[in-house]
Amino acid sequence: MELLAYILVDGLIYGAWLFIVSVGLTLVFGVLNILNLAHGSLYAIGAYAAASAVGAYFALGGDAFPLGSYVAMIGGAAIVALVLGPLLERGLLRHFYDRDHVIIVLVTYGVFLILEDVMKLIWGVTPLFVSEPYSLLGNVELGPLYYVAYDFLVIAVAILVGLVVWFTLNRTRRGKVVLAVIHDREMSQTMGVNVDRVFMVSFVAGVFLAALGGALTAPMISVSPGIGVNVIIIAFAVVIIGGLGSIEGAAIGAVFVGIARAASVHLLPEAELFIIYLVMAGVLVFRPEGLFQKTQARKI
Amino acid sequence: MSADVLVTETVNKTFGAITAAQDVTVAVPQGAVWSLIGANGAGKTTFVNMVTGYVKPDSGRILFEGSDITMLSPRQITRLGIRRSFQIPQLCAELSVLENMLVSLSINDTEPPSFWQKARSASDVERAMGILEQFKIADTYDRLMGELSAGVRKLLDIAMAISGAPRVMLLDEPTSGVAAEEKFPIMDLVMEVLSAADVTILFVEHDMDIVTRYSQRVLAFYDGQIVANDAPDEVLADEVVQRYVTGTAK
Amino acid sequence: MSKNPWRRFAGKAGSGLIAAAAMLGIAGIGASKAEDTFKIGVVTFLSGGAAESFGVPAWNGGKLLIDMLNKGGVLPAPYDKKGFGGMMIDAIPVDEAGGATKQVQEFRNLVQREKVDTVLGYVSSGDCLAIPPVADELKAFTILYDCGTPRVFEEGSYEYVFRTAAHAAMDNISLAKYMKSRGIKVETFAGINQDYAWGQDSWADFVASMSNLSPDAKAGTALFPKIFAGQYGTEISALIRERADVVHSSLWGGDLQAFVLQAGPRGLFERSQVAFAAGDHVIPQLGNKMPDGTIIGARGMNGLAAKAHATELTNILWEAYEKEYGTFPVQAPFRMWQGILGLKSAVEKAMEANGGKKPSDEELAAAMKGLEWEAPSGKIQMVLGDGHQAIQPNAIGTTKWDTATNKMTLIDIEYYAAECVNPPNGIKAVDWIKAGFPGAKCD
Amino acid sequence: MSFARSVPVACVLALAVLVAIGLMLPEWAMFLTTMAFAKGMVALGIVCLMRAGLVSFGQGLYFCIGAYVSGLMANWTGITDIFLLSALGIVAAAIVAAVFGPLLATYRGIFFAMLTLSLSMILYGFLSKLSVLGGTDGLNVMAPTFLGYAPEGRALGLALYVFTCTIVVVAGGLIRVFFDSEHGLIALAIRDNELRVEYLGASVRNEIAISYVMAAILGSLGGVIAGLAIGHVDPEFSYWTTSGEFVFVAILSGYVSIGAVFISSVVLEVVRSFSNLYFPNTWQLSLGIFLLVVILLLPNGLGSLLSRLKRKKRSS
Repeated sequence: MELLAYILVDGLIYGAWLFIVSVGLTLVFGVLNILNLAHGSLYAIGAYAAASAVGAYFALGGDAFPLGSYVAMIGGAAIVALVLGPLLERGLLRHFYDRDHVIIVLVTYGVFLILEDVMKLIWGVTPLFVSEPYSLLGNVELGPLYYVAYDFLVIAVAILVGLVVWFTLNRTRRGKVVLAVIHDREMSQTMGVNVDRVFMVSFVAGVFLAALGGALTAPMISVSPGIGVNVIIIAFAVVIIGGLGSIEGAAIGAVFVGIARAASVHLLPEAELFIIYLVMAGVLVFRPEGLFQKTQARKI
Repeated sequence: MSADVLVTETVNKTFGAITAAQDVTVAVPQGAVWSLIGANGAGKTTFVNMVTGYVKPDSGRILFEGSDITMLSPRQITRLGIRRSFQIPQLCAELSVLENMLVSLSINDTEPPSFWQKARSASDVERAMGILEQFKIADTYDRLMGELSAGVRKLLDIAMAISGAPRVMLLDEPTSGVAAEEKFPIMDLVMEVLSAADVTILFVEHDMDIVTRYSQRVLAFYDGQIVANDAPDEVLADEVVQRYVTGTAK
Repeated sequence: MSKNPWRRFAGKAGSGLIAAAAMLGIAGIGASKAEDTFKIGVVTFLSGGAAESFGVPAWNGGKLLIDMLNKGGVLPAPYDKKGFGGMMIDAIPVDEAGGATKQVQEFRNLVQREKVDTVLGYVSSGDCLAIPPVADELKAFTILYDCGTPRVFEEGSYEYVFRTAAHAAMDNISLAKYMKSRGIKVETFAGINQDYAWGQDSWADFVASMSNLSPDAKAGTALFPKIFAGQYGTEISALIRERADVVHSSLWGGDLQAFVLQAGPRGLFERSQVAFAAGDHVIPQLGNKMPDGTIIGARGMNGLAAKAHATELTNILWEAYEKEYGTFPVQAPFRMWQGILGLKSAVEKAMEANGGKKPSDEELAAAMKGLEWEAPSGKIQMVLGDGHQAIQPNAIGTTKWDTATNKMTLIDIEYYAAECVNPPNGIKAVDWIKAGFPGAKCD
Repeated sequence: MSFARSVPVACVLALAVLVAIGLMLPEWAMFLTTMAFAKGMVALGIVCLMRAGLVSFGQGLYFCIGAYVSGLMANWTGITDIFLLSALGIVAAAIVAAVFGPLLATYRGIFFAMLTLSLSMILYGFLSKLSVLGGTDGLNVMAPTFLGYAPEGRALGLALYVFTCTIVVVAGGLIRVFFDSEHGLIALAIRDNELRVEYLGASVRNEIAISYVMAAILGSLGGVIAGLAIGHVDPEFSYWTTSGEFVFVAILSGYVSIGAVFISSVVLEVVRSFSNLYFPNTWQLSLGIFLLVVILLLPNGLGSLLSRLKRKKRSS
């Protein structure tokens, strides 16, 4: 029984992390139809920014009110989104919207190459680590299970992010506008929707979610060059399983992969890495559009 | 009946609430030249799409020279000999007029397309230019799609469809979007080339002058049904057609 | 009508010629071999997960030592002579990131284009398995200064390749000996090691050593996360659930830091005795976040363990490193120092034999074979692999945070002679362990 | 001079020119060019697919298959003859492509790019886990022999260089013929309007599958040569960043001229080779900026530059 509990809790914790990391990718694809290969770099920059922000916070006498470090973390991610979001979208991606979508994928590959080195130029290669926020909230004991409260904070944030994104998209006027743009950009434009603003806001939101993923991970790891390269593939797997562009799909996909991975670590450690790719391959072969993606009819 | 080249037996099709085809039964004799008229959404295009395999009917059968082609794919139906042109000409934008023609010839050669046989070989180019001359658009051979007039694009679209020696030719509004004075010359040209090859023709048309001038019989569509199937004069005089189709009732 | 074939042929030949011109242009850039300087290509991680704990400290230590050698007279005999036998040392750093295939290409560039006299490098075991065959193919004298997998000289033999650091077997043997001598309860032990040559060999050696030294100890879960995974939440849960007496790990670099940061708050260190085969290099960064009572190996008498037994050479380099970089040197700079000092000894030995000329690759190989020299981490002897693989003394200690000086210290340090924890020449480490360490000379 | 003779003549002359240059090149430049041409083959495969309107972000899959299949064959059976190994690489790639081709041929645009990328990452995950194949460290590959002739040192480098030039010229010639053939023209038509091609009676799915298999074979040949030239293979061959660089070369060269593909590949290889030493922390930055500039200024890549020059000549 304890084993099952461990698998479930570990699965949810890893699933929550997976969801936050991948929801931004699927949002940007859903609205702007852009597959952002630089998503991993935005995650890494978010981690770096959060690490610097928390470091600065404690340097400026944050010890008096340590919980403030969480605000600094989120603030770091927000700064990244507000700076990089418009810069990338308005400055660069906008020029390619009329081009073939695959060209935009290659543009984001170029952005990935650039951001990887920009991080090294700004933060150097020595890693930053700010583990105070991780151990700040103390421990949680669920019977024999022993966890850090921070992990459950990550679950809470994941649920919050999921609800906020879902609610904004489906239950607010602005959300309806974004959904209209998703389904038919030309039609929305003719009906007076400022598509450029919708694109920019959605892209900035996507960057913020990626950076938030990095910020929440920063206290757990030593933030060093190269942490972004692998994340894009994991986010990819989750988004493919859930169906590109579907928020609910990303949530279910994240929990699915999280529990699959937890089960494999506890039961069959050798297969650990391979599980994610196996699940992705399975979905691709049987349900290529992902578990939740509706197949679009073609207009002739 | 055996002389009929194309037969549809009680074909039905609905898209959600819209009935696009209701018990459509038609028998088209070999060599006939019929036209299809009806308001937008009356079921003309759905009929063409079903015959060419792009849309599968809910029930009923479509026979070509006696064999059932209802569930075949557009490609299989095309290879059997039923070809179509498009209301909006479907051409290859980045290729020249000649290259578009060569694509059609490469696919419809007697033997399948080859890996080494040069697509732009002298013999192929000669045949392609021949067809373009037949349609009097040979002078535009090296121009891209963007540089062509609507009429030339229409003629190229039809020329590509014809190059495979079709048995049945479906023309989807061959003269729509073309200047009024060019309509008759285009139709004369198309009919002349097709009749030379003894091809059965079904063409969708809104312009009644063209309907009366070129078609032997007219199928009038309304709400997915064929409300009239007769010579042009009788159909146009038909009171039901006037009220629902041509809107010319007093 | 078709394009005139001659014109198309011109186009094809034209593009061929442009490609040719580009290649010829590149050819001119290569460097020439100067007589009065000794050029070393130093290959270590300058970016990626391993940069800050291994690559950069090693390069910093290397730079420092080379500057001191080029000044001359700074270090005690036998290293007081300027540079290498009077020749100025010119070191080119190359980033080891990018995987074994990329490193083989960089190796060829260093040897064939930059015409370096020696390539000294390689932290990752993957690179240490890929480079040697190419070094022999190009007949280029090469020193592996850091990587730990025993497979290099146990599964292959190379004429031009030498490793100046002992391999990983000794660390896991020493860990097992340390636990036995300190009487630590080990009924069950689990492991978490990175899934590549280094991690797999370390775990195999440790299990073999334990089954020999503490036969009743039972090996439990063995986790092999991917290298540079960074996220260990699930693995830590598995280890906590296992409740093993001892948790062994050969994690290093960013991965080790992440593991300690994530496992510490979850109380893994309180529930199990954790032992890191190569853990000393994260002590400066983690500071008090490294829990007390953790058994630490340093892949040799390096870092704090060496300071406790410091010779004059060790102190000079230690102070110079602390002054220059504001933190004390750990195992990576120590192994770089023993590699460079070994190279200096070999060069000067070869120059004595050939009358003071810059030695060729073959002369350097001959001089290096079976060489012995003093280094800050003790006496280095090229004994294994017919004189190509070094053995060195080892030390294991336990962490203790010294609240007074606000520094992490090592207590209960036990030292092991080189011959005690390294197999004699000609026998594989795993076989030597299984046979019960025959011929081990422990004082 | 009829068409049939002009391409082979051009190939023989191009080969002679390349080999002559090879003799003059220092060893490291010869190795660099061999690698550049091997990777150029993979990029040429992507160009084949680009002509049908698809961009594969996972050609690393076949680059890796070619390298591992030939490497394992050499290590396990001792057969090191490069012609046999190349043939084996072709067969292996053709089989895998024949399986995945038809499935992938029904996808377009981003979905095609994503599925091909996922496939290559699945191979990467699989190989990283298989310690019998060396896991993430990969494995060493024995030096190749040439119909019994087993050169060493510079002779080995030269033999491999000449072999690569031959493969490149032969493949380039064949691909040029394919581009100009009827299937080649149909591929271009599919890129513009696949619906019409289907209505003209050709199976779009088969045509794309043909281009996909051809791209796989080219990619595998590139992998065989690269694996043997380097002497080591590892799962990174199939990592997504490796595939990204192949696409970079294909986009850089455009889909018009074959020569441009190999020139772009040499350019990239030179930038990479000198970058790691002289600007280690900014070489990826320079590659990224170079890529964006090319996409912005040269929509159809270098190849279009060449053809634009030709078109100017023809119309002036």
